[in-house]
Amino acid sequence: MASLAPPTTDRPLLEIRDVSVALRTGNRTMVAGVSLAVRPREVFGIVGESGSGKTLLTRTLLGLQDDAYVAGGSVRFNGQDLPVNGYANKARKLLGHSIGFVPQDPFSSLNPSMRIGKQITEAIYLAKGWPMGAERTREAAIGLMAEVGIPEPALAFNQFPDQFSGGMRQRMVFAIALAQDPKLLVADEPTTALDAITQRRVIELILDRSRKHDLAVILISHNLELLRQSVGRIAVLYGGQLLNIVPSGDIGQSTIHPYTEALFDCIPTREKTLADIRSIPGEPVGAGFGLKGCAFASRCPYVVTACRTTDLPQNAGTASIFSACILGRGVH
Amino acid sequence: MRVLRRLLSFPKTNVERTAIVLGCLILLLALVGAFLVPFDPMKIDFRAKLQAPSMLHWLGTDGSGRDVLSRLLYGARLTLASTFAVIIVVVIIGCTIGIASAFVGGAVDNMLMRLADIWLGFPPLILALGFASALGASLEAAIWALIFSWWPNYARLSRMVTADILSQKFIASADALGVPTHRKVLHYVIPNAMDVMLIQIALDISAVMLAISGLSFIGVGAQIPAPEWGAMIADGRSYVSNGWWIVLAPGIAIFITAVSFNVIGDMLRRELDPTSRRR
Amino acid sequence: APTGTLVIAENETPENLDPANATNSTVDELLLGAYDALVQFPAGETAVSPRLAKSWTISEDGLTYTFTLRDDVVFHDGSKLTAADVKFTLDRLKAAKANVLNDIGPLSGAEVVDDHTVKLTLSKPFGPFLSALSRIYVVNKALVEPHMAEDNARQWLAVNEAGSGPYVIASYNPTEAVSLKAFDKYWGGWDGNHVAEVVFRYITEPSTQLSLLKSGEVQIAPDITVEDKLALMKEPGYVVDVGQAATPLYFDFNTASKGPTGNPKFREMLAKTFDRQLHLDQVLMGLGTLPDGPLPTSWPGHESGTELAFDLAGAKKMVDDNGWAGTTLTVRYLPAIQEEKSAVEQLQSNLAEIGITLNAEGMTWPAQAATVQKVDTTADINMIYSFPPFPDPHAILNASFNSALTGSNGGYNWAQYSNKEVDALLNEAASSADPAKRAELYKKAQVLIGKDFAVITVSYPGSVVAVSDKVEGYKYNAAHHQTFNIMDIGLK
Amino acid sequence: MRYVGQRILFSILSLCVLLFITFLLSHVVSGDPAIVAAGPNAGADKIAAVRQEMGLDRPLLVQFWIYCSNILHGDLGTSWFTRQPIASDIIRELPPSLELVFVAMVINLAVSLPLGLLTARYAGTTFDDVVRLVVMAGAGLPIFWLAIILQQVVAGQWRLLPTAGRLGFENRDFTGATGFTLLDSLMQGRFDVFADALAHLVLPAFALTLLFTAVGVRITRTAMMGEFRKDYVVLARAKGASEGRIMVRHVFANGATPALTVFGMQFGWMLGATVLVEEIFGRPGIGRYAVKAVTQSDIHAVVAVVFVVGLVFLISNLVVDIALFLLTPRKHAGA
Amino acid sequence: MVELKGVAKSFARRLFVQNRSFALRDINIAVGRGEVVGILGESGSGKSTVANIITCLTSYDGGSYRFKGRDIASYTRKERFAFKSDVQIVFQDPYGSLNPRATVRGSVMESLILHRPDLGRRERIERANALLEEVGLSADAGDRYPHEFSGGQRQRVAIARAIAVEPELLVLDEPLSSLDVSIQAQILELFVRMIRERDLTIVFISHDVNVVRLLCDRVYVMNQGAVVEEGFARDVLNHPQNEYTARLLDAVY
Ligand SMILES: Nc1ncnc2c1ncn2[C@@H]1O[C@H](COP(=O)(O)OP(=O)(O)OP(=O)(O)O)[C@@H](O)[C@H]1O
Ligand SMILES: Nc1ncnc2c1ncn2[C@@H]1O[C@H](COP(=O)(O)OP(=O)(O)OP(=O)(O)O)[C@@H](O)[C@H]1O
Ligand SMILES: [Mg+2]
Ligand SMILES: [Mg+2]
Ligand code: NI
Repeated sequence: MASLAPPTTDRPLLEIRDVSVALRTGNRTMVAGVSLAVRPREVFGIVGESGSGKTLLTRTLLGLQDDAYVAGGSVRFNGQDLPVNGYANKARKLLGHSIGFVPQDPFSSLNPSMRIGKQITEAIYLAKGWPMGAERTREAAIGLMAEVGIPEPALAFNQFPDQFSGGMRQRMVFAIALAQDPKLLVADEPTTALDAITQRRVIELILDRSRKHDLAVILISHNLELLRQSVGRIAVLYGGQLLNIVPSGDIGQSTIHPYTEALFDCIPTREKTLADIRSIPGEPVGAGFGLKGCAFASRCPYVVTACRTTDLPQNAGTASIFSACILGRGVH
Repeated sequence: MRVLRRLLSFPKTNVERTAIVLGCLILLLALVGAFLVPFDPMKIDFRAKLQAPSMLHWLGTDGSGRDVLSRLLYGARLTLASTFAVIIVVVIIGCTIGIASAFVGGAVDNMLMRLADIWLGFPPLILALGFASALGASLEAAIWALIFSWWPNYARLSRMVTADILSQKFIASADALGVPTHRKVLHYVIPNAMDVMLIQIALDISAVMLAISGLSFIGVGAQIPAPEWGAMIADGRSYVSNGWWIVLAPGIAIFITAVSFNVIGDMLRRELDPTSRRR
Repeated sequence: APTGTLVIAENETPENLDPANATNSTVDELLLGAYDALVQFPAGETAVSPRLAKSWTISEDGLTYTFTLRDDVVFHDGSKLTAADVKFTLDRLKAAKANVLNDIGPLSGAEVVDDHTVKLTLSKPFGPFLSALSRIYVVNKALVEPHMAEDNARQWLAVNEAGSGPYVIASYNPTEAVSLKAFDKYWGGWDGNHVAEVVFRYITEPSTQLSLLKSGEVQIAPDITVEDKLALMKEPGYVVDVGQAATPLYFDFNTASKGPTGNPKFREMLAKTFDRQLHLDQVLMGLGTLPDGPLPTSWPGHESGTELAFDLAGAKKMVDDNGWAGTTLTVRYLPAIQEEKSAVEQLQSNLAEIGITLNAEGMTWPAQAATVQKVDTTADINMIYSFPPFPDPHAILNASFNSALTGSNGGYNWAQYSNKEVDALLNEAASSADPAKRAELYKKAQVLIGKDFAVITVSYPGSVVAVSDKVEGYKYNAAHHQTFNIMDIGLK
Repeated sequence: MRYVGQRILFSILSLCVLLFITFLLSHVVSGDPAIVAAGPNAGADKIAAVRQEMGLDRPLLVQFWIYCSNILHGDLGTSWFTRQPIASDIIRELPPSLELVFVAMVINLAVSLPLGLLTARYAGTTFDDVVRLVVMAGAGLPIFWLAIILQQVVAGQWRLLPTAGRLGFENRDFTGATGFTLLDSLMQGRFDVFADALAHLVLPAFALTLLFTAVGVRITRTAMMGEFRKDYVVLARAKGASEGRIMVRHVFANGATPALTVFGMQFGWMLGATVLVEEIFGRPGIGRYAVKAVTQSDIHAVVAVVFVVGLVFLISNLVVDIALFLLTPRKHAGA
Repeated sequence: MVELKGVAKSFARRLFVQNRSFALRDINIAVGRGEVVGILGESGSGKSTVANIITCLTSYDGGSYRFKGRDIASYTRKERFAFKSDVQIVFQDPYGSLNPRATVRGSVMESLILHRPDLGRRERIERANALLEEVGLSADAGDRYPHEFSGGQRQRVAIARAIAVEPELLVLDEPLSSLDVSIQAQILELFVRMIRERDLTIVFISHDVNVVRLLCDRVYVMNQGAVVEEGFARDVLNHPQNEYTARLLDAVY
């Protein structure tokens, strides 16, 4: 059980207000003014092209990135302020109990020289100490492994990571992230390195777990179609800016932020024909681009001068639906 | 011009800037130092022996009355020239073997690299010692001895770099076009391997220099009256109690040179090494 | 009874303990304590006196020497030393072609007369025969004979000792230290002040030797630099002993060479290029005597004025007249010996001034010795110290200039010098017993050698040894140069 | 287990190459060993006899065969100067050197590993910069020069440590079963001797190791930096593991593996570098023996030293590799 | 135009290990002139190996490969060289597929230097500029080095380089998969235009079912080194016969 205060159903589980992230070397602001709220049990997506700052934002928020820091804004988890900055051990301990994290690359996210079982029991021990004794911890770990779908978990317990395929390893990482029985799971592109069939299985595993254990999930991906079919709401990051928060059902249906719309038009799906594919001209802007105004302005078909001069609107009230377009929703 | 501008953009810290200035200064002294010497570095004058540093002899005189500063300056050329002689020959031999090995591949490659591995294993100083004993004691023998024990470094490195380059897709693209081997070597492999080689060379300058002076110190390298720095230390070691400057000066000269080239090598590594660069 | 420990620093490590190698001083200094010879040169004396042999008689024709041995001598294993041991010793050295026999002349055999009488015979009369016997150390036949095999016990004797001397070699670590302990049944007895243990520590660095001497870890340091010795002279607590050594240092020109040094005129030029006075004053710091020809000036038979004086201008003129400028020569020397190195540097510097390049090759003794075994591998110039095993002109002149003992014949004549007249003079002198006649012959020989410009006599350095003032009884022994009279030394 | 087999096979292969190189050294490149071996005063007949005795008149391949079989029987030839079997000379000289290298290695590891780990963790900070500078300076100091200076200053001027030798005067008679003074003194419970031996080892070991330690820190740092970039560090942080725990339990084990391979090689290189310090500090040992053998053209002894040092190198690498393999079994199978 | 019959390929694992791993077994693939043929399969299924065999970058162990009706094995050295101007390939990784030490124009001109020795320097430069423009890069981009370009731009250069020799067959080995989503669409549009404007036969390799569906006439599905299903794209992708194909299609978002 989490060590923080008991959840109140309608209060957001994670609430980020006006957070900006800067690099320690050079003090460059990479991600600016992000505000959003994730409710308990919600499956929440973050989409963005490569370099848009997804990893940087989430890792820094969780205190896992040592070369970046939260330059402004506040983070509340379960109603309490999180001491996010630095990798102060205290803050990390607090986080470790309630938030699970799955890194991007399953091939390097397990310690290659430590047995799988040891890595999972370490997580249990770090969350709970040894109140249950070595034997019980071992059983708990094997239980977890079974739960994430590892065949013959007792055998795998004593093996090393490189004896397993990418999909299996990603499951082990899940077992570790879930070992602490978190309220929130942050998964950073957990399936990008996996092939299609395995990818689907892993995503389904996450959704299943979320349903059964009241787990809130932040699922990060650059695959908009995947998120559209899997999550409830999607936050769209571009050039280090939060441009849009949108219910997945709206994508392709009602009017949304021009970037989200353009992004959706780029990707081939089952239903689309060649005529439906429209590329976005120009090159994507990376995080920390350092210009004023909207990051998408240079490629946006609806752009007006004000886009380049006005500061982006903020999602000040952490509303559940949000568009940072100064022209407002429904421009066309 | 472009290359120079690029080079000048490398140094990031004062340490690096100092190292570059010192490195250039040392190279310059090696080139022209012999003309600047205030005294004849070889002229014996026992009446003036073991004089402490003074206005006349800035670094004092040695046990045979020769001006230490003059010998140091004169020795810079000798020391650096032997170092570069070793490095140039070793680079040529090593890279030829390494690149050929990577291109040929298969069993030959395997065997050559095993040989290099094993060869590398032998402590270079001992191997050089064995070699020098076979050739007789002289600076040339020491140079050959070091070449003999040093080539596998470059064979292995160039083989690794070449193999790495050959495994990249732009080589497959070249293959798809039917680019002939010699063109591949000249236009694809060598330009791309240059950076890594340069880094290694910069770092090896100090290592080779230390090895040469070590051999001279033992007595199988430079012979009297040659003012090779290691030999100067060997020469002065019996006077440490009443002529400390004789040992101190060449030691510091080696130290400064070695450190300068080490720093430069490290800087080059940071700036040029593809593996340490972000895409 | 002997007490205390004497520690002596030594810069060169010994090859082995074999008495066959007693020509080498690093070996000799150990054997001197562990073995006895028939006769001896005590430190400070220039005449032989009895040791194992109580007395001896020499036949009229000078071909037979009969020795009467002491009857109270025991080897370190307790067994008695007899005439059979003496015969065995000589037979073994002959079989092993030992270096020590080079100086002993035409020895043809030994014969046991009775337990305490031994007869040695020569094929030709040999004046300094008795003197030469002082380096023949008598080994214990019973111990050595089982190890003779095909190598004449060389391997066994290299690390084992079979002597009867005052000290027993207690431990032998030739790269670290060798320790000798007093032998309580020594026939000479232990009256007076003697040390119970002598340790030779092998310390290559002169500066380290100095440190150890100053910290009291060693009591005798022979190899520190001249400058340090001069400084110690003024310091309380140390005695710097300057022994009247008779060890000439030569530049040997390769007289048999097909190169420039084969030309006597060229050698004449070279002979003018070394400033001995400067060397004595500035390198030896005055601790030595100025050479005047290849023989020590005080020895009988010395002839003065046989070598040319330093005259660089004259040499320069000869170079110019003959177009020798640009010639390149090689000199081989022992860099471990400071004065050799300085002399080479001085010669290099002088020759450079008159347009001749002199390359130097530093070597160790055995390696350098190996190069002179053929004329064509002999360098143009070799530096060599002549360590006469006994104070007789023969020991220097014959060894250095007799054509039978050229380097290529296995001797110390590294000039590869061959002059029939000189050979005849030397041989005649060797087989004569009349001192006056011998002196005359040696003088003639020196004149001839001087005219051939075979060598430059560089110096007669004194034997300068720094000793702690706790040591008493140290005395330089001219017959055993670079060794220590450990049996006479005591600690205060 | 196949890995171990391969590793041993490779070592045997290396041994053959080693034998071949040393053989070439002794017989082809060198001059006539018989002349040297025959000694200074030998005549032509003696040289011929020595040549026959040494087998130098036989065809080269036969000589190589004789050479190999001799070595495999532990016969490294006879030194023509000490007149002793070289094998026994080396057995006597090896322990002091190994002892020196061992202490140097301990210093090396004790400095390199923690410093490498910490500078990798705090890369880019002032601490890192300072350590890097110091390390860079260390890598530029000639070993022999450092040895002289240390001896003069620390032992000579300050009298903090002994100047030279292996043991103090009062312990000169100490002997032991193994030849390793440190080990023997402990076995005999002679702690005073142990302390004495250690005091004599400090300066030479420090002089010997500084350059290698500098390299060691750099290599460890690079290896550790690579590990810190990997995602398992992020995962461990997400578990709530403390920075210390991450360094010690996770990063260290992974980063030390490649670094240790280098340290295995350094052991052999250091043994070679003893030629630069042993003589200065008047210690017995293989390095001093080698220098002496070289200057005396005792070709067989030189070759034997090259062989033995090469052998020690092979063995130390083999041991390190197999130990690493046994400690981290899966890593090699996967690679 | 391309006819692979029963082609097999295996890789030896390591020096001491004898057993070989099969990358391909009994592959039959035929590509007609002017067709756009897709090869679909998961990672490690052998797609790239097929591409390399078609472009003669690797050898094969069994079966036969006929190009324009003639067996490749019977080619002389000269013909083999000429073949290289008929078949070109674009790789997945835009970062590794250009020589970092050559200017972008240099890379494009390399093919002209080798295969069109009749052209002068001037003409080559002009042609290279024209090609760069055709793939959507400005002419002055030619003087720059690959590291100054983004992934999408590099992929354009790679395409320009491949079509410079005017090949008849172009093999595209996952040309989109390492690009940003918005750039993927740009490159896809470039392909569509090329197919329309040039007389090209294309083998398009991808693991993205949706892209193959859009672009290809016919499709081969590969799994573990074997072709498990083939046919017209709309048939196979709408009504898969093979169980594996069905599973793969199900998993796609
Ligand atoms: N430690 C760092 N130092 C410098 N720049 C960094 C650092 N970490 C990230 N960046 C930069 O920040 C930007 C955002 O990177 P981030 O990894 O968050 O992107 P992402 O959205 O996760 O992309 P991807 O889909 O490739 O994972 C990139 O341009 C990256 O180069
Ligand atoms: N050079 C090689 N040496 C050994 N095995 C290889 C080599 N190249 C490919 N393989 C093996 O052959 C099989 C097929 O590889 P291939 O690259 O053709 O697959 P792919 O379908 O292109 O996969 P991807 O989608 O990852 O590019 C794989 O199992 C791979 O491990
Ligand atoms: Mg990311
Ligand atoms: Mg592929
Ligand atoms: Ni031999």
